[in-house]
Amino acid sequence: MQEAMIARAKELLADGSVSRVMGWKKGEFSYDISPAVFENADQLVDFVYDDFCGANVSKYLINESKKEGKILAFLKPCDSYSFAQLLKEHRIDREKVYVIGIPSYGKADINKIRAKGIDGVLGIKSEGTDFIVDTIYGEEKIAKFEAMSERCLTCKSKKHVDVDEMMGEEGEWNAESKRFDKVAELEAMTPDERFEFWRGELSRCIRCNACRNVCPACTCVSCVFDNPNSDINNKAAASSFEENMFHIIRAFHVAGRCTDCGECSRVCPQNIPLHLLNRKFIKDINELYGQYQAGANADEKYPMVNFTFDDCEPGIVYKRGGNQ
Amino acid sequence: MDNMEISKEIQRISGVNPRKCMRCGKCSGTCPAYDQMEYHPHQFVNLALSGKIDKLMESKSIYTCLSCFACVERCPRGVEPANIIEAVRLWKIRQQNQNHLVADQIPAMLDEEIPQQALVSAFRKYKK
Amino acid sequence: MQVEEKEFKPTIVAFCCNWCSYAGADLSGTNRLQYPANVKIIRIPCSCRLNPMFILRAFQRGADGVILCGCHPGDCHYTTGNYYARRRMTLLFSMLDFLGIEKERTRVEWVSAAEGQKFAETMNDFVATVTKLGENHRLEDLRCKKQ
Amino acid sequence: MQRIGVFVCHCGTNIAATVDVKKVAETLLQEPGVVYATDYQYMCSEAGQNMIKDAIKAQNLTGVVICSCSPRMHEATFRKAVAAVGMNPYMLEVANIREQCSWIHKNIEEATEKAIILGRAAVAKVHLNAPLIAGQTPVTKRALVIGGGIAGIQCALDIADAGYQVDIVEKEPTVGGKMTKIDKTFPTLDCSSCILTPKMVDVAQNENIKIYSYSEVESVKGFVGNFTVGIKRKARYVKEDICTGCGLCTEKCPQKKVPNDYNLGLDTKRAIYIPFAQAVPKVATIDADYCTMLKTGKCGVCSKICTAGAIDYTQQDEHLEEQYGAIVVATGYNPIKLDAFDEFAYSQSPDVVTSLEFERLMSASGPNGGHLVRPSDHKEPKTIVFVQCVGSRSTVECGKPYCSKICCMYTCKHAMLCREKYPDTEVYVFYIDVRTPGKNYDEFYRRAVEEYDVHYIKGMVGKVCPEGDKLKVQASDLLTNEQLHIDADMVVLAAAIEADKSARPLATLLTASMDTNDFFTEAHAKLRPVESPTAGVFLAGCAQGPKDIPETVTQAGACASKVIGLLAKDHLVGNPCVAHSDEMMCNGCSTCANVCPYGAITYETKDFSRRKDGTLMRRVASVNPAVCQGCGCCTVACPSGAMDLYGFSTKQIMSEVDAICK
Amino acid sequence: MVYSYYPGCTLKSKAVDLDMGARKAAEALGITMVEIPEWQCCGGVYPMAKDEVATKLSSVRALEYAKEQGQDLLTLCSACHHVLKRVNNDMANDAEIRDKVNRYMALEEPYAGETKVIHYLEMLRDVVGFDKIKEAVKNPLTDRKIGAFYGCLLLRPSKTMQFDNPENPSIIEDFITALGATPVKYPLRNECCGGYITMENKDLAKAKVANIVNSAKDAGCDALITACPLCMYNLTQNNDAADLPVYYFTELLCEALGIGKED
Repeated sequence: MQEAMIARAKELLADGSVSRVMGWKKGEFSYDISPAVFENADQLVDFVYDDFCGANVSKYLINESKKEGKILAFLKPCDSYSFAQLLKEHRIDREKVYVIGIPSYGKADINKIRAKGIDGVLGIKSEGTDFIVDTIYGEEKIAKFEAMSERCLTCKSKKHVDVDEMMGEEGEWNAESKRFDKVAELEAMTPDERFEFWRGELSRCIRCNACRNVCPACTCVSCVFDNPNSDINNKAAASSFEENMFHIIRAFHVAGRCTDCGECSRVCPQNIPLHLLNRKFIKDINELYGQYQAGANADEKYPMVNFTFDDCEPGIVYKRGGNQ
Repeated sequence: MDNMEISKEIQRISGVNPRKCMRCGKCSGTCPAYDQMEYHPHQFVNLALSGKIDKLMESKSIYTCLSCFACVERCPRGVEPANIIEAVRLWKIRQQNQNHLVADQIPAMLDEEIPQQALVSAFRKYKK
Repeated sequence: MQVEEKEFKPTIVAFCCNWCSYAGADLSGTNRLQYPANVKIIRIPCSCRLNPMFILRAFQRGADGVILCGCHPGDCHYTTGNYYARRRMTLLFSMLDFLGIEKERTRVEWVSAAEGQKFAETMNDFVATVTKLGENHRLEDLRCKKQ
Repeated sequence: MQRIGVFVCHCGTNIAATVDVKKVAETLLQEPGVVYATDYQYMCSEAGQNMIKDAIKAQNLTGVVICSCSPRMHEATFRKAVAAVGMNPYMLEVANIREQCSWIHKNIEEATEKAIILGRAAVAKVHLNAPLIAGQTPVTKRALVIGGGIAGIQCALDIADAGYQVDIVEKEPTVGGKMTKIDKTFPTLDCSSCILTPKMVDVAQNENIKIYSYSEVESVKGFVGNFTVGIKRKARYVKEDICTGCGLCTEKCPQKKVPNDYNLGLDTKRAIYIPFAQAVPKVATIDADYCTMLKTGKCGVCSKICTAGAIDYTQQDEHLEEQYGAIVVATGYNPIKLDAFDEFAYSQSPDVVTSLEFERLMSASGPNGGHLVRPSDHKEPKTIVFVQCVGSRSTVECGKPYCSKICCMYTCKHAMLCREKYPDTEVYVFYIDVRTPGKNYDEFYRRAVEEYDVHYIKGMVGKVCPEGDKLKVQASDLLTNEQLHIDADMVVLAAAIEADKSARPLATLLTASMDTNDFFTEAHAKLRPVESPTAGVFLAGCAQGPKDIPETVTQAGACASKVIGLLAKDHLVGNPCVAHSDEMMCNGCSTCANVCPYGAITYETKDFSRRKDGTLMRRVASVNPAVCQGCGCCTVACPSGAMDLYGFSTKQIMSEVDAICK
Repeated sequence: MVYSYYPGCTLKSKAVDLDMGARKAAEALGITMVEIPEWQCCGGVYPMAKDEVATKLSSVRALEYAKEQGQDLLTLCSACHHVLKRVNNDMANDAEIRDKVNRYMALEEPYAGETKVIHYLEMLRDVVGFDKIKEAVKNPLTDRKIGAFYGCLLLRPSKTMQFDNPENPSIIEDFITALGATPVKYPLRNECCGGYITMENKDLAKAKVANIVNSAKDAGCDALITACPLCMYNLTQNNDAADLPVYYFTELLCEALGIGKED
């Protein structure tokens, strides 16, 4: 796959239809992969695409599409939803991006691999239902369902939106996805149990802002938490407002716009399952206001800027879900 | 218990707030037993309010109400005069030796066809 | 030994839209309908001006309950403001509940300019509900480690 | 740092009796930035206002906090006062310590503490206030009157007289409203048509007035001074400008079985009709529900005989948009349906009628030419029973809790007219109370009793039973304490009146508020009785509550004067508390524009290349302050917080929250 | 459709005709009536007082039984219907009465008015349908002019009873029409016959009956039908002239459906 992608990129660079390529390259370690822009064919030697390439590249296209010339972007299905949502918010100039859809069958989670006692990872490849991990100690085999990241196990869609061309096979929307199971499980708890759960998670937050920086919905020119007029821009630690409310406000700000790509949880150095907050909003929106998938439809008004005359009253919260 | 206290009790038992009455007299305009009554439905409501229950309790009118609920149905203020009358009747017969009907009287009242419903009802309404 | 228990008086912030609910609150004053002094009203132009941040801020600064009052759906002075407020508050309250924070501490009530009675009743009821819940710790504790 | 002055009002004893005003002033003086604090008997009085003005000058104040009654009461007064000495009026905030403090609390300690906190919140807000200057918008010098009854007619005539253009939108084919159906008017017994018809003619002939009959308001956009109203002109299948009103078609139409709503269904009309002789505009209308041509495509009689060629079976509803500066709501009333009052046998006997039907039976233009006969057998009734308060003053489901106000007087009129025209008729009126407040009203009622020998009976009818050709009326007489049984020939029910059904959806279009009975609420029950709380929308007639003709005409005139007052202005000073976007922070994501009900937000792509981060062109929002009404919806929708609202900024509200929760 | 059926005392003795006719007709119409075992007398009058609890218990037992069966409760006698329906309404809407009764009854699961109380006539109208009955009629009662006597208990208070328009009802007239007869509307058909007072004050009862009977005769009724044993007694025994036959509505129903008394 990787070679085919590089070949296609070279073609497009050569015929002048694009002037840059958006992809991934290795960092210090093989699993430490980050999005990268390749300015010419020569730089493509660093281009990688393997089972560690989970990063969502759509956010980078905001700035890239403001530059001269057209950029080629390889988008996984989940990236393409983010991309489409950003288009809807007028953040990306569609004319400046050539999109190639690439399939994704589930990316590996390095933490899960390590948890299995596999260290010294040099590379990864896919073989049927297993990942073959190349390590300094030799090859290790691990079942995909044990090593795949959580978000991929509950993947909502293997189908792209808005691509110029496809490489590989186009997938389907997965109506069977169990992505709301964990949210439902929490909803079924008592408030005390939920509180303890979230206290256990959120108390670990170090406010590194990684979730915000990676999130393709958090693309504000200047974040409200950095806005001196918002009165909540203080960076001081401990019990200040920003500290306590950051995740609630952030989830609220992306509500209805979050495509559920799961990047927030992937990058969290404290492994806080932040995506559950977003999924709670998505689940509520689906249940209260009808099914909605951010990015799926360019013309549909998103739920927070929409209403019906007979929407439920906020009092519904007292009645539905959750034990007393 | 003085009259005003009894009046409050009557309001409690009946669940009726006689202050809601605007004295239109529709209950009395509607009552099928009106001519046989000394006190009429609207007066029940007013007397219950002003605390003059003793007058009502001594009157035969409380046994004349047919419980047909026409006054309840048609009252524009939702006052339910029939409930007041029932409450006054209960207040009376709940006292000692105040039963309006005793078993000994019954045989004389019977005829071949009378349904037992009539007996049961009469006991329920007029006897402790 | 006698322990003096100080009666818990919750701090309640009521956001009222200028056109209906603030006028409704005025009307309950004009009619001398009592409700507890712990309720403090902040006037906003429309229920849709209520940023969820204001509610969180109030909680963080020590409020025990926050209530939003606006025009009845369909009667918004700005036509549609309360419809948006309704969605926003529904989702926010649901999220607070999801985090294990007592959902009874937040409420939305539609109060028209003619409903002075309803305003007073709502406030009495809300104060009673929040008083029963006691002090509001959870939101503050959410980021603190378990003792 | 602001220099803030705090002024605490006693409001006589209204505040001072429950709030320790001295303590409030003293405590607030300790707040940062507060350099002056005082209290006074009546801050809104001239002396009180002078006190504020003097302090601003003497203390070089930059901001003012008034602790007094509701800002809805006197905020404008105080703003004007500070503006008089050169302070920006938006540097003032009012802490509501009367309606929301002293009047609702009894404990002095608690009330004082709350007053201090409310004052502190106001001080905190003033610290963040900035001078605001209101923009101006031009006024469209034309008024719209919705409803062409006597209220709408009078209001339109008065506005037109002042030289402004007025359009009347009337849903019926003719203006005139309920008054056209009334025979005589109390307490003078003038003929209703005789006093109304000239006014209808005036309306038709006035150059400044345009009548949209058989039309409805479909949409309302904009705001005071600048409304855009969508009007639907229903197809009447007759070209209005060509029809001469000769009426030939209404005589020749073969479809004769159409219930005549002008006579409340007491007789029939043709499928093409002119409601009555004096109709304005005098133009025929085809009732599409009955017209054979429109239903089956076969007939065409009216078209054949119309020499003017006015008939047009292909006519469609027409939709137009007009601009107005002010809107008058005069949608009127209707008697309630009496289905739920079958104890009076309304649905069981044609001889049980409503008062409005009785009006038609008595009227010379009615189904019997003014000869009063029973609808069932066309015999003259010899005994008539009038029942008052049918559905009025009723708290049960089917009734209305209010007094319909006009029934006592018109029943009195009916009773009197019956006795006068048919002296051998016995007339009974059952009443709960007889309410006659009005000039010459009680005298009128007494005449009915004393001179016309109408039997007024304090009591209520319990049941009406049609039996044979009689109506058996069972009723109470509370004064003689007996139950009456009257064999009547007719029973007339004074049905409660309710707001017209078109009023509720119209209120939604206008965003004007209504009470629980669907009457429009006024901006202030006593002091602004003809204005609705929505600026630029005014109220006339029964749309606001039950009232009789003199009162309606009075209100319509008052309403007109308010409209003229508005239209006389060239510009309206807008509300400066509008949204504004910080373009340095704006993402251009369109979220704000999606929720703006006024379309006040537009986007432009601006060059930001001087910034170092390399971003060049960015799409950013800008708010049109003349169109923005300041709801603030966009400020919450905006994720970056670029959008904020003058006068109610995020920081200001947060500071109030902080002050209250401290 | 299967119902829990509450006959009531009188239907077991003086009003056997009302009961038997109903059972046979139901069978013919495909309705199953299962008599509630060990039902107790409803008391004949609805206890209006807010503090009366004991007098409501027998009704609640029947209602509770129907709830357990998961069936609607079918009644026939107007008085029983009135009492059961109103007690059920109290159990649903009056928290104080509900609490007291439930504490007294100590049921496994508290009863809160879940059972639907339906009168035989309502069942005919809403479940079977009068048009179906019309189809099932074998001996149409052609040329018979029949008046409906509603009385009080089925109709009032309409807020609770929800039976028909209380001032101008039509259900029994529609029923008569379905049987092929001609319904005659007369004004006093929803007037009180004085039934409850019949032991106490014969004169009043007779006066009320005379009014009703005269009203019906004037309107041209050949006969009256009723659903109430007390009305039946009163209209027949207290009508000195004895000039107007009165039937239970189920008797006519059987006749029209071709069900004989001996069947």
